[in-house]
Amino acid sequence: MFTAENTTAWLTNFAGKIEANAAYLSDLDTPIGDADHGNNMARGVTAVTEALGKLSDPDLVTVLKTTAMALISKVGGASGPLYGTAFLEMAKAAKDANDTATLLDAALAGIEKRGGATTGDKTMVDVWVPLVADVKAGSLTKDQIKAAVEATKDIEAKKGRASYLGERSVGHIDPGSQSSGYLFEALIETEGIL
Amino acid sequence: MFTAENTTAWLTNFAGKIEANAAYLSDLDTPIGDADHGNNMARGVTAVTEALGKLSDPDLVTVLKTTAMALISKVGGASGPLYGTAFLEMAKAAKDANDTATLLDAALAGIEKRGGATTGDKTMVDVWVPLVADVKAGSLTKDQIKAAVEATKDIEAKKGRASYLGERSVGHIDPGSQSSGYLFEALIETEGIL
Amino acid sequence: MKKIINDPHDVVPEMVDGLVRSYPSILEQVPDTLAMVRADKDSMKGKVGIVSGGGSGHEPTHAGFVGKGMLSGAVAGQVFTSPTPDQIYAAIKAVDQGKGVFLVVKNYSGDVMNFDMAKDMAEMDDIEVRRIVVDDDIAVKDSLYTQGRRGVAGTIFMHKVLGAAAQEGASLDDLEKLANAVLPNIKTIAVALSAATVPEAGKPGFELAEDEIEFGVGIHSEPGYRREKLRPSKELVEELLGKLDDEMHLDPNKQYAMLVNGMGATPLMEQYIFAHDTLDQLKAKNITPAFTKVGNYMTSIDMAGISLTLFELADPAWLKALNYPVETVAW
Amino acid sequence: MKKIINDPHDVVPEMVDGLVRSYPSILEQVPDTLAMVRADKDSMKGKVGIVSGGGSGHEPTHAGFVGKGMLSGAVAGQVFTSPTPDQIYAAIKAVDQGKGVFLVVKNYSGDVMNFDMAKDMAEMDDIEVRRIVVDDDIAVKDSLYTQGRRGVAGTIFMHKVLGAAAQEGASLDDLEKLANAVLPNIKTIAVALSAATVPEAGKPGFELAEDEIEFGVGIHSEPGYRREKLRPSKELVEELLGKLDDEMHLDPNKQYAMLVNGMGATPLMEQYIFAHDTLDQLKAKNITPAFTKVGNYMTSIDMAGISLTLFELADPAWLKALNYPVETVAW
Ligand SMILES: Nc1ncnc2c1ncn2[C@@H]1O[C@H](COP(=O)(O)OP(=O)(O)O)[C@@H](O)[C@H]1O
Ligand SMILES: Nc1ncnc2c1ncn2[C@@H]1O[C@H](COP(=O)(O)OP(=O)(O)O)[C@@H](O)[C@H]1O
Ligand SMILES: [Mg+2]
Ligand SMILES: [Mg+2]
Ligand SMILES: [Mg+2]
Ligand SMILES: [Mg+2]
Repeated sequence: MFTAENTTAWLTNFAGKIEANAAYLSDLDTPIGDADHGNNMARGVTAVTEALGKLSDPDLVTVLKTTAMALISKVGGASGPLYGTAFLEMAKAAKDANDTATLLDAALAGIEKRGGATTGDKTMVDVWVPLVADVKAGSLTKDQIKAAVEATKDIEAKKGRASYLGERSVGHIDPGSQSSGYLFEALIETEGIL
Repeated sequence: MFTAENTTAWLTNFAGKIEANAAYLSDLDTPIGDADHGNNMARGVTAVTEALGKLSDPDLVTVLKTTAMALISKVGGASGPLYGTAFLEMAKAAKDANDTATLLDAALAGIEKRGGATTGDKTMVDVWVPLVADVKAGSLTKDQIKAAVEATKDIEAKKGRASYLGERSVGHIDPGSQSSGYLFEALIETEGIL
Repeated sequence: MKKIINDPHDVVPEMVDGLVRSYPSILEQVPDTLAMVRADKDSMKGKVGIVSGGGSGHEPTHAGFVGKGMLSGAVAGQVFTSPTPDQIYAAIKAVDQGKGVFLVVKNYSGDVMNFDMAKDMAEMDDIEVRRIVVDDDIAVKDSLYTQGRRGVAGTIFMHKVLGAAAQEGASLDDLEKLANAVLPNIKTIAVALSAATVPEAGKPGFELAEDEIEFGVGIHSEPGYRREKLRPSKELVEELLGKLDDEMHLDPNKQYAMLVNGMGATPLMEQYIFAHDTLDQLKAKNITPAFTKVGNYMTSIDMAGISLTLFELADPAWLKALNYPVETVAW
Repeated sequence: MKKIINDPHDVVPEMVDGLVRSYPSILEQVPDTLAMVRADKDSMKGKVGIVSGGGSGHEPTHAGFVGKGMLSGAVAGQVFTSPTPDQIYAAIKAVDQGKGVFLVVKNYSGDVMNFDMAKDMAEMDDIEVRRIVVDDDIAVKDSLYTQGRRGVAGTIFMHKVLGAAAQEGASLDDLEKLANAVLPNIKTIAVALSAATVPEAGKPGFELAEDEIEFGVGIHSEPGYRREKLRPSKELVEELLGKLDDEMHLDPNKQYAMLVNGMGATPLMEQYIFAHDTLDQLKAKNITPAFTKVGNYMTSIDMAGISLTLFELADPAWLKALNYPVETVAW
């Protein structure tokens, strides 16, 4: 179950992971992208923590919407609209619900709608789809996260910048999948959500 | 005494020295110039030998004028007008005379007029002035040539590109003085002129 | 990394400020954004606005093409990163004259998504918005099932043709039709001698040895289709023109515009030599371009390399549009 | 050396050919020479001709400024080598309309001598010729007893002011007076991050370490006045603007034009940031330039670096001249 408090804690944890791994994310984005995913996400999570810090006693919808707006207006690139839309859809869904499954389903649907990618395109969708299923099955573990992220290595990209490489995109982890992996790790580490 | 034949031989010998030392001349032009003196002179002497090769049984004036025109229209930079003017003035003087002293005096006067440099400015004038005097005294030797060229090392440049460096031009041989040195060496090596 | 910059984080705002203040009679910055619009507001009255944009690092693209007769506005993202929807929306709002706004987007998932979100925002404000997604780079395979091809230097020609039409009073419908007609006629392909260094990254996107080149690179240090030893300009032209010919089936009975585009660190000396070789090889096919441009138009920061664009002028009006007078920083 | 060229010996003729054929409506090559003249002959009728030139490697200078309202002709020497008198003379003859020809020469002994010989040749043919020798580079000390200062990027402003006057019908006398009046008001100073590589030489004119810069370089890899560690753009501007201020005594009650000039391999991104810092620091002195240009105008092949030119607009007509419309490849 998502609450304003645990969602803020989740996002703060996520922000820490992104900041700690920004260089690694940009490195992943180098062979099959444009080397900016770490910078993009770091810019985004800094804006998120700053914006959340300014809220006093917000409700869940406000936390999610604030996060979405910060990401949309600070990240840019492909990941900005995708993460932004994910949180915007979560915010919309949170008007009527707060259970983890409903909200994560809404987030994933947002990503799929915004980016038009499906499983097997070597995008963050390849991490979100199995991991949201794991969350709903009550079985999400760090090993599964790691496996989902690693699995993107073997895929030939069909969407995003990596798709320009065709076959040569194989053998590299998708950077957006790795940053999404951190989001799910933070979900496990935040008490009271799963 | 200059004749059409020995002048052609002299210039052919000079051309060979320039071609063999083009890289060295450009190297000399690197710390205190723009690294092109060897290329400039090589372009010039190639044009000279080509033009002279096309003449059949020319007189001395024609040999000198042809050389001047080839240098003027092929070398460019500072050395083109200077060497070109030197041979043009020799050609003019050769209408009435053919003795070594008169013709070399005319060449030197041409260089001085064209470039406005005098002894001590760290230009080819610093080689021409003492060596023409040596020729007239009947005492030109390769050691004197070498000494005159080497002596340009200690001078601070007042004319030409090296002058932009001020004091820092000291310690380097002037490239145009070195190419002029080759011209005088060729003079010694060509029978019948001195 | 050896660059004339201050803090790498400030590159984009400082650059935008420097550009706008250097050309105050042409450009204006929308306050609190990295969006720039035409200073000559009169020239936009009653016309459809044209807004382009994308990541920074392609200077003089995009803002260099803002001005009477060409773009109405341009939006600068972070280096090699699509601008965000709020910034794009600010540009749309600033140029709209009630006739709608046309967006020129290059085909990168980030650009497409951010411009689409901006379009949604504008439409909520009753500003009608249409768009074209430029995908002129033939280095990558095209497929309905993938992202498709990248938008690169040929985008400049799209800006120019649409800009002339808008200035002459074309409607949003007209512009959309025109853009769709022009699109398949513009094709580009590039070769790199070195990759770009994003200031925040501090090192080049890829490494090439002192004697290596890479064919088919994009404008963000995306790797290309083949790496090999450096060859003379003539042979580079053979490779690139060959690829364009395969794609476009060059025909002496047709008219073409040509763009030789420097990637940032390649001097005009090399670009003019490359143009010489291209014109020679086109001539051997009995083609003399009706319009040619050579210079740094769509750069990739400090990448060394050149792209070659050909634009089949299927409609004679397009040639007129290329020659249409403009008042921009960079055309 | 990694360059898009063919045989290093063919660089200049291939480059000239590529440029002229890319812009046939603006430029024409004088047959069998490396001289280029305006294609728009009508625009020269009854006017004094203006011819500039010098070594190649400074593209788009000089031919990029040939066209209606600016130069009548330009002569390209070998790379970094003054053109020969016969070539300069060919340009003079091609542009003369019976009103005389004005030469813009940069202060290098080679240029001065070759242009002077060309002047002699033209005068033998009864073409009246005058000249100005531009020496705007303040990096080197000036002295009556030396060669004096070098001519660098500020030459572009000289071209522009004279070009506008000639187009408006100024006589040879007028142009000579104008050039002499303008000359002391143009000052330039540069900083390099790397040296140029002349194709025939195959290696850079000097070597700078990965973290070193050199202040006061010329446009032919001539060494400058100080070598030190790379510093932020702001501090480079402080150094260069300080030198200009010492020389020009910048005054908020006077008007200035400013040129930020890229040396060939420095991307516009860095130039715009440098312009931002320059405009800031001028503003702190209560100066806002009345005219600004930023870009690659007087390059040094593939040198990385920037030069900063200030031009004191002592006569308001000079500002008008800078804004005067031209039809050139590069202004
Ligand atoms: N169409 C898409 N749908 C879903 N995810 C996408 C799509 N396009 C790109 N991505 C994700 O975005 C990531 C890249 O983000 P980022 O590097 O920040 O943006 P950009 O590619 O614009 O530089 C990819 O690794 C991928 O996971
Ligand atoms: N004013 C001058 N008078 C005499 N000799 C000069 C003068 N200026 C330059 N030189 C000579 O020319 C040489 C340089 O020639 P070169 O490198 O071919 O031309 P540039 O300096 O134009 O590149 C110098 O080494 C010097 O000897
Ligand atoms: Mg990326
Ligand atoms: Mg030299
Ligand atoms: Mg990006
Ligand atoms: Mg030279």
